[in-house]
Amino acid sequence: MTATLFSNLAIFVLSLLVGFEVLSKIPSTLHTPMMSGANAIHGVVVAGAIATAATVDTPLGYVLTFVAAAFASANVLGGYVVTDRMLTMFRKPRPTTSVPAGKDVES
Amino acid sequence: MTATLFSNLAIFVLSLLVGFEVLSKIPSTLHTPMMSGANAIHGVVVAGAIATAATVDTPLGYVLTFVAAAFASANVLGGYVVTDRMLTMFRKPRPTTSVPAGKDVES
Amino acid sequence: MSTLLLVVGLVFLLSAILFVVGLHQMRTPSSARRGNLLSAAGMAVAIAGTTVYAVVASGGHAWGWIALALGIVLGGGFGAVRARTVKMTDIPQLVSLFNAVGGGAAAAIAFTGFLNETTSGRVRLDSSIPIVLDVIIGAVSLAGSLVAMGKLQGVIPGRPLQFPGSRLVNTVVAVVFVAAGVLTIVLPHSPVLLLVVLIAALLFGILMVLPIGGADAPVVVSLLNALTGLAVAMAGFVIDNQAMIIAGALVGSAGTILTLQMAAAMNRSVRAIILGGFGTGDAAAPTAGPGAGAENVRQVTVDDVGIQLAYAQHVMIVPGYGLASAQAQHEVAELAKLLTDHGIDVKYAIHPVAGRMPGHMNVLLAEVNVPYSQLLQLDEANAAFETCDVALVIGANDVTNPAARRPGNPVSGMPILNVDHAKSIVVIKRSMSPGYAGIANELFTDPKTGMLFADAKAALTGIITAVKEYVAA
Amino acid sequence: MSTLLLVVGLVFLLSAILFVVGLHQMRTPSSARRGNLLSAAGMAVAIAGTTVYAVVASGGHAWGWIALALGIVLGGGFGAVRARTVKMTDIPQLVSLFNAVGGGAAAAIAFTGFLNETTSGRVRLDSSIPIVLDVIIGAVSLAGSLVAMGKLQGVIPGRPLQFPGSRLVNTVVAVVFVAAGVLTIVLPHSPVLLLVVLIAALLFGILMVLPIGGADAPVVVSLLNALTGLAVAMAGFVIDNQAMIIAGALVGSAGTILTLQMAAAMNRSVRAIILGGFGTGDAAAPTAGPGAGAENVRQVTVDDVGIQLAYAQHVMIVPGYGLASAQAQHEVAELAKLLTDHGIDVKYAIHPVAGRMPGHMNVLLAEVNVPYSQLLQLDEANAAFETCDVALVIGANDVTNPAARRPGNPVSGMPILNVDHAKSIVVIKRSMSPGYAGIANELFTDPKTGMLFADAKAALTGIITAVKEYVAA
Ligand SMILES: NC(=O)c1ccc[n+]([C@@H]2O[C@H](COP(=O)([O-])OP(=O)(O)OC[C@H]3O[C@@H](n4cnc5c(N)ncnc54)[C@H](OP(=O)(O)O)[C@@H]3O)[C@@H](O)[C@H]2O)c1
Ligand SMILES: NC(=O)c1ccc[n+]([C@@H]2O[C@H](COP(=O)([O-])OP(=O)(O)OC[C@H]3O[C@@H](n4cnc5c(N)ncnc54)[C@H](OP(=O)(O)O)[C@@H]3O)[C@@H](O)[C@H]2O)c1
Repeated sequence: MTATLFSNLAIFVLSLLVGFEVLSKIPSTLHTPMMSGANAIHGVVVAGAIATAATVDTPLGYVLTFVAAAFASANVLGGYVVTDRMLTMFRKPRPTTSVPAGKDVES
Repeated sequence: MTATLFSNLAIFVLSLLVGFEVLSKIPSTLHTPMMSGANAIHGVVVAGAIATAATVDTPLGYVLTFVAAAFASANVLGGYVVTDRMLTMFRKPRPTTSVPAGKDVES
Repeated sequence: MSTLLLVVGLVFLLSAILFVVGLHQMRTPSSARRGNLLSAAGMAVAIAGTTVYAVVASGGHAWGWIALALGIVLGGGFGAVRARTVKMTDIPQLVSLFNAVGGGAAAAIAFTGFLNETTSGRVRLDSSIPIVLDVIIGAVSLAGSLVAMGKLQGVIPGRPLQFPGSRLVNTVVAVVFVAAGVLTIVLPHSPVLLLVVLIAALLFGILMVLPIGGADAPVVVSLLNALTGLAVAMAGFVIDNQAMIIAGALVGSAGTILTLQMAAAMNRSVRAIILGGFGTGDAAAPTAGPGAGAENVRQVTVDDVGIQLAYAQHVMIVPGYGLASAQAQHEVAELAKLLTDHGIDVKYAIHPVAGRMPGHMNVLLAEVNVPYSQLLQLDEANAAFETCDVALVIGANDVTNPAARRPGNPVSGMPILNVDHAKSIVVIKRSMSPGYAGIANELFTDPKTGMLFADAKAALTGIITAVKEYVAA
Repeated sequence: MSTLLLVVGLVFLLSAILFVVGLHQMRTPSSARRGNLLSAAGMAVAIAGTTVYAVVASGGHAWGWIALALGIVLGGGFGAVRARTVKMTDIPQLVSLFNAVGGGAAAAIAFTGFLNETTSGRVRLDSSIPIVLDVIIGAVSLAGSLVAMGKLQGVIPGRPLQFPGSRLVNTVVAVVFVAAGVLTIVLPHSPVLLLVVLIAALLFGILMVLPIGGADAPVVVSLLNALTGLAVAMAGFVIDNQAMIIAGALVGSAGTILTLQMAAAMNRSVRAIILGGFGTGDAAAPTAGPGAGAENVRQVTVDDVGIQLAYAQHVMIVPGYGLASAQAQHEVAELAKLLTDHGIDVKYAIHPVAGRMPGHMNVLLAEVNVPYSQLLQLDEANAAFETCDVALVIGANDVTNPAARRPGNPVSGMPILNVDHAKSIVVIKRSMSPGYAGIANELFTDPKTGMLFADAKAALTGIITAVKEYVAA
């Protein structure tokens, strides 16, 4: 028991450290996509829903499993999709479009 | 057995990840002190020498323990001392100077 | 079996690597999208591993699997559809909603885990403690995120909602869930107690976010996002799933860092936001910039400016005396060329009295062969500011001071460059100290304005390096 | 007992946190020292935890503890004393030595662990595999670091040492240790085989570093440093010590990142370095005395230089290895202060690989309290040379050599300081003899350049006196 507990604690602490280090100095432009991306990652809670599904055997258990599954899937699927959508905005504008616009303005 | 093995592997992998993230974008000024500081950290091998000391019971074992202990202690003690000595060279810049520029440019 | 455990464990480590590399790549716009996809791949791996293990190891009842499938279809469908159809401007609300349900799921899992406990005696600490923590954090995150969403959406009024004695109520609620939580841990197995914890925590989440102003909502959502991460990690402890522990902890800490950075970028302190929420009176944000009047100044780094420029379409450079005294004309030209080479439209806004002699700026820029076509005089320039993405003010001050439009001050009536009409503004100067006219410039405290406190030359060199980084990719 | 195990484990996690926070703080000069102390604290914690566990759990024989104590006293004493007394410029050698012994210790531990195996049959894979990896990596790191140290110290010639068929020999040696390693793992317990692995690995380490040029030695040391980290992590697997696994892995990956950054700063690719050294063509024998190649050299006196400086507006000081070896940093600072006090703008152009270790010049100048703001890194400096009246080159050579812009010579492709863009140039060195890369420098024969042949310290003292006269007048 203590072995598993330690193992999990070590994994927890080290992952916290990775998290602290991985997000240093993000340009403010990316703050929102970043938040959304992180939000998608904790959608991993769907794994918990799956594991739970295998353990329940009461009506209440089934209901809770359903709730957990529905919530978690919304989080994970929606999270990744919306993040991806936001990030598609970071394509560089093609010069062909931008330059004429500039001309219009000055003339 | 597999439990311990997995636990250690997980710790190993996550520590690798922390290491990769923790040293991003270091001003070249700090390269040598950094190398020296990291060098001191693997002086933790002295812990191995200690653990070994408790397990040996043959002349050869004693010799190897001695070697391990001597090497490891030189690494850990010398490593930290020399790093500290190098770093005493870095004093806080006075705020009056246009340090923000310096900072921005370096980072 | 135990080898299966090892294999699944290794699969989880693989997913961990994918998550981290993904997050790492999301730090740069050019690779951000790929990073998100990598993290999605990590998610797929983690889910696959869990599924295999769950099926092989425990099996379970048909109804459990049906409930799961139903939930996944409905929840996943809803999430995916909303994510595709939401208006760009409504994205924060949606993220907040996804965060809420994430916390809810974590709480539900912990609760189920507690119900599954067969013992009639005290539940083992190494499962009861994470269960209680999970329920508390998850519930706070669920309720809080929903309120924040309401504020962002405008359903709930954005202004801080206080009621007399709210402080007291908060404390009571907090005491309740802490006490109930402790009892749940120490007393014999009792779902009712855990239910009390759940309800109290939900209440607390609502009361926590209600008094927070809508402007601060994004920061709060980010904070609750980090909390959900921790809740998920706790859930991982409950069902001994390492993928959840890793990913949850990652989000927990990364989300915290992100929250701090967001708050800093808005020049607010997280403490002030939350405590302000708790009715201790909204603390004035900490002073950001050097020198006087720096209270509500937003500082930026060369990286921020670099990225802003690299992704702009129309950039206006506003040179002033500072550019001359820093002798940074070469750097300016180099930056302009760099941007133009990457298809960005760059123009200079030349104020007749910028600098210290008439035509000072023209002379300076001619010296480094800036083509005349790029130099806009006052009127052209003011027209161009209307469609300008980034106005880069370099060592100019008085000639940009909106105070000139008002009577009764040293620059009153001086025709100025309408820099404040640009979409966003960056000002490079060494401090908040005033220019020739010796008066403060409200442009510097404009929310659209980012101040880069540095010598013009050094700053430009840094910006050039930064821009190269971003356009290179 | 198992609770003791848990407690020790938590202690190790604490040390892990201290290591990481320490490394994090070491990234910024202002907090670097504190960071190193934090990491030292982590080390203390890890050692304490291990000791307690070793004593309580295993006990061991008196002789083992005596051997340990003896080793700690002797090794630790040696390390501490050398660390205190070493000359600043010899630090890279010392770090290399410490790295070597670290690798050696890891290998010794693995070897002991293998000897301790009581089985006569095949050793369990989860201990035999890390043992073999540890011995290989540790031995390579030990031997390689010693050779690198020799090169930095000058005991072993710095130029790439190749001998016909070296490639073949390398391959053979590699095959030997791989084969022996595999056999050690699959065959019944046999220390002799492991000894073969050890010896072959040592040989490989030597052969790997010998052909690498001395200029690349720092990068190689950093790489071997990362390797030692991995060896230590492996040792951690062997004796199931998590502190060693964590710290070792940390150094393994962090050291790798650091190596890549160092190589980039010297404009070398790690691959290129390992596959063959700096300046593949051998260095021309240094020519002694001002005579050689001095035909079209314009020599100047301290007075000439003094007057030039006294009437300049922007002065750039370009320090190099010569300044370090002349120990003239105090004189430089004094001269700079003298000029600044008289309204002359003085900056230092810092090349990342000027001197003999990365950051050598920063260390040197920090020693005499030169404010950071005056130290320009490569890009800033090159921008500044465009408007610089006098560039004062003090004991720098390769880092200013325009030949680097042309292919086909030892410095080709190295980013250099554009000293030749300054309006006028003064070079202080004792002769026309070449620098580290062993090639002539056309900057010295540039008509804009005046050569002041003298020891840097003496020359600067003279210049200071001269400047005082002219600014006084
Ligand atoms: N053009 C003419 O014929 C003429 C003649 C006489 C007077 N004037 C007056 O001069 C002013 C010109 O307006 P302006 O906006 O061009 O200049 P300004 O208002 O005088 O402001 C110049 C700004 O540049 C900053 N600066 C100075 N050195 C710098 C450096 N090295 N790096 C970065 N920033 C630096 C200063 O702020 P920090 O100190 O914080 O860096 C200062 O606020 C007007 O008031 C005009 O009436 C013009
Ligand atoms: N920084 C690193 O990490 C590192 C590590 C290893 C190698 N390197 C290499 O070292 C070189 C560094 O370039 P560098 O320009 O700094 O140094 P350099 O190219 O080695 O030239 C140093 C010059 O200083 C002169 N000098 C020596 N002692 C002097 C004294 N007492 N007074 C005045 N002058 C003296 C020498 O000329 P005289 O003999 O005529 O006086 C020599 O030409 C580069 O090639 C770099 O790749 C760097």
